[in-house]
Amino acid sequence: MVVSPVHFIAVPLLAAFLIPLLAKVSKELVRIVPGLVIGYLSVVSVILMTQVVNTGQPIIEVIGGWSPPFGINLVFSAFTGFLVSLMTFMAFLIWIYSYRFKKIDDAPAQKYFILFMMLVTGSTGIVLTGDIFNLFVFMEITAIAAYSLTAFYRDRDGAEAAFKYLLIGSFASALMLLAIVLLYSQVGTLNMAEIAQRIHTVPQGMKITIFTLFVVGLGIEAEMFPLNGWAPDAYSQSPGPVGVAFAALVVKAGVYSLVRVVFTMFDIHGAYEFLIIMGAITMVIAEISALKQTNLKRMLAYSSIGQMGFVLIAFGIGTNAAVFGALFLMFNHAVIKGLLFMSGSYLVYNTPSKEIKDMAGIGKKLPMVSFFFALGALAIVGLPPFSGFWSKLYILMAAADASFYYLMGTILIVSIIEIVYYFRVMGRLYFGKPQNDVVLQKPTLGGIFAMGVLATVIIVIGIHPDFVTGFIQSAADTLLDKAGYINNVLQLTNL
Amino acid sequence: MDEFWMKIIGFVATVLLAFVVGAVYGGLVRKIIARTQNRIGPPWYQNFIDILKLYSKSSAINHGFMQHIAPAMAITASVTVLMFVPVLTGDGWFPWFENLNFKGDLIFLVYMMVFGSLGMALGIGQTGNPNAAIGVSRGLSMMVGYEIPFVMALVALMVQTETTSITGLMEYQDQHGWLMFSSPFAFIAAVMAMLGMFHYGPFDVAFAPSELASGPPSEFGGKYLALMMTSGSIFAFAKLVLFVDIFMNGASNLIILVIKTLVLYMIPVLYGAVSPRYRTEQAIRYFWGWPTFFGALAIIFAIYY
Amino acid sequence: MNSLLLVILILLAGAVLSFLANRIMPILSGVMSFLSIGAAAVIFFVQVSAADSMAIPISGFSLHWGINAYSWLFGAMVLGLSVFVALYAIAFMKGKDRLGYFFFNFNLTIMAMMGIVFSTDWVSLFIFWEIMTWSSFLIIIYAGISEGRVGTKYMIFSAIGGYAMFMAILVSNSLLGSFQIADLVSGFGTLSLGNQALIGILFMVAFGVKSAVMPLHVWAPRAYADSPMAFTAIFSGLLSKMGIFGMGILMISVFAQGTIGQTFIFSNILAWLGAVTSVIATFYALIQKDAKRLLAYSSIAQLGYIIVGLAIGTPLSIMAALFLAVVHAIFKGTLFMVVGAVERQAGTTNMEELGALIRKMPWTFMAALFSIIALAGVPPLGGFVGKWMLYESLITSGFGANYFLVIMVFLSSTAAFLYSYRFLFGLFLGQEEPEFDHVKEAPAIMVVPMVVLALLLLVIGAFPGLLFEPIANAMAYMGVDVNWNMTVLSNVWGDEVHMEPLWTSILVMFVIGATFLTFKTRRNTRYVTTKDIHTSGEIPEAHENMTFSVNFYQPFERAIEPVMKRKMDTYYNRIGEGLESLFGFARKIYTGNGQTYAIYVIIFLSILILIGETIFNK
Amino acid sequence: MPNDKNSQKIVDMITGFARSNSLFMLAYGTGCGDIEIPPAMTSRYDWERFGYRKMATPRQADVLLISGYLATKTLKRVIRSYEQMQEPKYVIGFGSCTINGGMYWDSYNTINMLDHYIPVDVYINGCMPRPEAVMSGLFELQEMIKRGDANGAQKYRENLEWYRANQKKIIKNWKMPDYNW
Repeated sequence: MVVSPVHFIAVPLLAAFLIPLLAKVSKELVRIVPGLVIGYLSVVSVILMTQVVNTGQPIIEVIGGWSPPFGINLVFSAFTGFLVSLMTFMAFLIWIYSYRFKKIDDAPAQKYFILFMMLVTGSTGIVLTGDIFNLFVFMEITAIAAYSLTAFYRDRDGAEAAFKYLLIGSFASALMLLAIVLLYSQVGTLNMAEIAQRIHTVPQGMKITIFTLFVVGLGIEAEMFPLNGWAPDAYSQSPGPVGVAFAALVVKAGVYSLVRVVFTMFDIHGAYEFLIIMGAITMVIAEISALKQTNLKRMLAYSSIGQMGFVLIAFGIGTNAAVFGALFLMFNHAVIKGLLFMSGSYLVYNTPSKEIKDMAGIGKKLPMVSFFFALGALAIVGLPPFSGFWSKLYILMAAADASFYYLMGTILIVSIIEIVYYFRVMGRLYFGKPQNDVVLQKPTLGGIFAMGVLATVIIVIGIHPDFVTGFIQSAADTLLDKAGYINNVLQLTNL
Repeated sequence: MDEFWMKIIGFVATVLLAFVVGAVYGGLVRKIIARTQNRIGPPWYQNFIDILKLYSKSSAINHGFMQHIAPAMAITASVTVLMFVPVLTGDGWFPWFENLNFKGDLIFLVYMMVFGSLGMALGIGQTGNPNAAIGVSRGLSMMVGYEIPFVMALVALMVQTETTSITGLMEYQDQHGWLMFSSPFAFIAAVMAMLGMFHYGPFDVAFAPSELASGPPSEFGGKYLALMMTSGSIFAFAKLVLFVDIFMNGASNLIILVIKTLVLYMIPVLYGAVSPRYRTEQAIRYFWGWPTFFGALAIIFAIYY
Repeated sequence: MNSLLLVILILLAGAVLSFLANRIMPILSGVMSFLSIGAAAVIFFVQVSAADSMAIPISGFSLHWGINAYSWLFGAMVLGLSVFVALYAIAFMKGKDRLGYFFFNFNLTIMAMMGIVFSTDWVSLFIFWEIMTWSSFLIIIYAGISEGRVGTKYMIFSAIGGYAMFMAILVSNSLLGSFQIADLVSGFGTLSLGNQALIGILFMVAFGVKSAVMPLHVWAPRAYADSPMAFTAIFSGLLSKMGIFGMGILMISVFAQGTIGQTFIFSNILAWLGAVTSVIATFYALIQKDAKRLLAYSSIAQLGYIIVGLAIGTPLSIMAALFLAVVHAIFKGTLFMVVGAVERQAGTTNMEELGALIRKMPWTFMAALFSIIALAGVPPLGGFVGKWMLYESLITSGFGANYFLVIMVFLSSTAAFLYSYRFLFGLFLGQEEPEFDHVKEAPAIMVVPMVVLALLLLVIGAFPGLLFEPIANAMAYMGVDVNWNMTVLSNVWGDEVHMEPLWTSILVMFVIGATFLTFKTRRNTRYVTTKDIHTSGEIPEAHENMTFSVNFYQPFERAIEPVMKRKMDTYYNRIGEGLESLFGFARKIYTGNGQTYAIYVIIFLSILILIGETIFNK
Repeated sequence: MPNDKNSQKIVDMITGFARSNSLFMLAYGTGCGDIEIPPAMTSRYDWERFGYRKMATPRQADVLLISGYLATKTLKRVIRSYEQMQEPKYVIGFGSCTINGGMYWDSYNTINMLDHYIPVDVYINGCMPRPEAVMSGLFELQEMIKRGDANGAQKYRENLEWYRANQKKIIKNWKMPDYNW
């Protein structure tokens, strides 16, 4: 086997360690190598994904020759593969976007790319790993990278945001660790497949306690209300590309782990309703808060939280169609919110106050960026013919089939709030009167390219969603096929 | 072909009749108002003299095309309304007065009655005279007032008789007697609306002489005014005949027609002769008060009839 | 290639091309748009037949397109009017900036409307519905007035409508297992009463927003008035008709299947809403001083009639509604074009400032006059035919409440004379002002569409059968059979209005009267300026303007004061304020304080551990 | 036969009858004489018996009733009103003021002889003329119309320059549309 899932973890980690060395050779290498690495990973993910879809079997890689349940294994199934492909794709675009994001000197670039490589490692690791403790480890890697990136600008606000993130994040770590310890004490294994197999032996009370700890711990990463206090600050104070990375990688990994815990590891039925309720509350509160924001990036951050709530709702409905919709929404959210953060960052750079009201009339000065932002806004609220529409359609269809009429109503009312604040910004961008003459920070070529790719994806998927629905469908099938997952992983034992 | 010419003759005869009767009524009204004021008043043919004199005025000016054709629109409306109202029924003494009588439909008539006013209003608007425009504003506002009870009465009649045409109403009356008695509330509402329709006091605020300098027609002189007066005479007659037709089963000969229309006409005239003037909003509120109440009563009455 | 797809693709290509053409030469943008719409119209009228249908499979759904007599009627309306408006828009938009943006969205809106018309399943309809919404939103904010507040209001209400439809579609799909419109029609009767009501109300909200029914109308006046007039002609004339299109499907065919259609309550509520809408909107129209606003309110009022007609649901009333829909598209399109022409030539549409444009813009005035006569419903133009049928259908419906409904409608349409006159008077009549001496007639490319449409109204008035035929076909498709005649209107009681003698009479008398006026002492009749009026001997200076145009209907306003005190807008604003403060409260959850967030985590954890058993143990 | 004298006569007779029996009057009531008009209109004398009628606008009026003295300031308005009237039109000078200035004969701002400024068809003498006198003046006008003598308007048109010169002497800020019919 030429390529293997291990590359997703090994290569970027290696690159992260090599970057300081490479910096000695050439300053430019610091920027180029991460691109090469992520590009390589994208290619790998595409190759593996085709393989998985063609054979219908997941690729399971055992690290260090220890077979599960004793060793650590990586599972590249249609589900995880889909997420990993999405993440590497987004990471590649983030690299292009941040190649020369701002004219920063090299030392920060070095740090930035090291941390970014770690972020990629951690996020893909979370998704790929089949071992609960390993998941915890990758989550820590991700988290540490994320804390550092939040404080990247080394200013007061950034530090404060990073501290909040750290504070809440340490709760997440502690709770998860506790949960893992308790779980291990009960089932005697850390392999997720085996845990899933043995979970019914755990006493109900214990099971629920462990589950609760997991939910709270992972809920922090998945931006579940009320555990998401870190998110708005982290999103708004970190550099533009990092916001994209949060939306596309970190949060996705968090949601993934939560879903893995709920769908695969535990067999608690009440969890689904819990997800729906928490998702709905998250969504409502977040969108309402977004409505009241005057700062563009905070607005985007709250919107991001709201979308995650929507994803949780969709997972909570739990039918195949709903999970399909949820995965589609995760895809869309990564792409669209990526576009919004990328274009929004340039809007913010050109308005020192970062306030929406000061962005009036910027559409004339930065036509491309504003166009991308407008496109993203149209797409994220789910207007056809953009990609956001289809995921909303599928999720709501699933909700309707499950007779969750009130839920549908809530979702749609919240969507109206979403429309209000996005369109307010749009109107302001294009038709406000320009207020002051600031020195324009034109987007770099790479930035335009990255945004252009995302915009193309949004439109193309919007007009022809069949490009991705096949992958998403098999991903959804895989996720719901709990027995299949256990079998596939544990088959290696029997070999 | 013969029939066609007969119809044309009938048409001309009807218009002439309407004009003559209308103008005589106009003179009579002036006479009556004079008598109520303890004056002698002009002779009954005074309106003819006035119209003749106005036609003979040598010069006329206009403020533009709309003003020029406005009286034509007014007379178009008057004559067309007249054409759709059966003047005489049956083989009376003067069969040629049975006009063309295209099947007259009440809703259509209500709208056709507005045609002339609207045309006039446009012509008046073009003169640029502020008094005239104020008059139009008042007149149109008041029209909204009195049309409501009027239409309520009409709807009540239509519902009760299950027909919307005047001939239908008259056939119904042939069998069931006058609608004036079988649908009294509608009659009351319609008569109260009629007060406004003829623009006599207290509802003469639109044309208020000495307040608005005769109001809407203040820039119209000579042939324009003459044509307007002609049209007004025909229109007044047509309206009266309409009322007679729908409430009193029309008339089979001229004398009965004259009696019935005159009696009906006396209501607004006498009421007007002794009434001071309402302001526009007072007039509108008046029409939307008791007359509308009676109209509503009429409709309810008609539903359960 | 399927001709339906061709129409859509041509319009889409037109949108893209006109966007690109702006880079080459701004005027090309409008020309491209016009050409594409014209080509689409040609294909539509020549090629499209009932046999055309297609299905586009797309990610598990298939979007079904087809055409039937009912949708043909609306399609013909959309493309027929759009061609004229597009031609007009070339000249109207000349010299404005961002033409590419405008015409892109302009074409896209028309494409979306055609898509709605072609759709035979709800998903496809919804997709195009939303495209229509956002593309029209983008045009509304084009003018940039009040920084998109108007647009935001429009978008909020459209979103409410759109999502209501979305939900209705999904619910009906989950209950019936099909997105097909035809399946909803056939399956509606099998649903439970609650579900029928749910779907019905949601759809009604959806279509009610676009057709500006009473509680959902507040977006309309500003949105109509503030977008460029070339678009408002489409917006008010056609886009609102999409609401009517959907309502027609529901009222005529869907509800007729369900038990809800037989209970009367639903359609009666709607009819009364329509009537109240039309009355209130008319009252608001006549106190406006801006011609655009006046027409905007008038549009709402006119849509009210159409809704009344649809809701009553007798064959005649449906016919009246559809007839009025078509006629309203024509005359309101023309009127907005007229206002656009005035705005472009004179620079304002304030009726208190303007006046006496009749001699400067005679053709525009002619178009305005005919349209206004049609709007007011005065015979013999097309508007009268629709109004007559509406009244007669109400009167002959044999249902008590409808007799009062007819009074409401009548009140509204009588009061419509007031604003009709105000419109003509304010713009075209009154005294000439030196300020507007420079005004010239609009360019021919703007005048021709207006005049042609105005003449069309004349033709429709004379031969209403020209319109009855497609309408009757459409209704036959929907399962309602009506009789029609080329020039005779008739109701179920057998009463008739013959348009021919009416026309003859009016024409003959008018010609006689006009001839008489013109030839009698013709040499002595001469034109004097509007300054030469009776002013008690005072000679007004050139700059003195004595036109009575401020507070034109003040007495009437006083009379209707009690009604006008209550504004829907204020209620919405209050709701909005209430929500704002509520949201403000919710927003305070995010204090920005790390400790608070930590406490949240702990509290959440403790709560979950405490009540986890009950939540999860199911 | 338009040129047939007899037919012309008959037409003249009819029009003369119509014109003389339907006098629409525009009363220019600035002077004290206007107080005598209401008695003439109301039940005591009731001039409507003879087809006289007050009109509010010059467009519709046949007779301009100058009821009393004319200040220089009001003269302009009177001339304007007169010129706005449509032919045939007549002027009645009412009271001595219009004849020779009356008690204002030496006033600095009152015109003395109305006839210099607009053509007067009938003067009614008196200060003030009683309603009987007013009526008799109107009768006189009626007779003149019937005879075809009341041709002040024609006189005005023919001698326009002379009238204009007189008018301009009094009215300093002359700003008046042309009189061209």
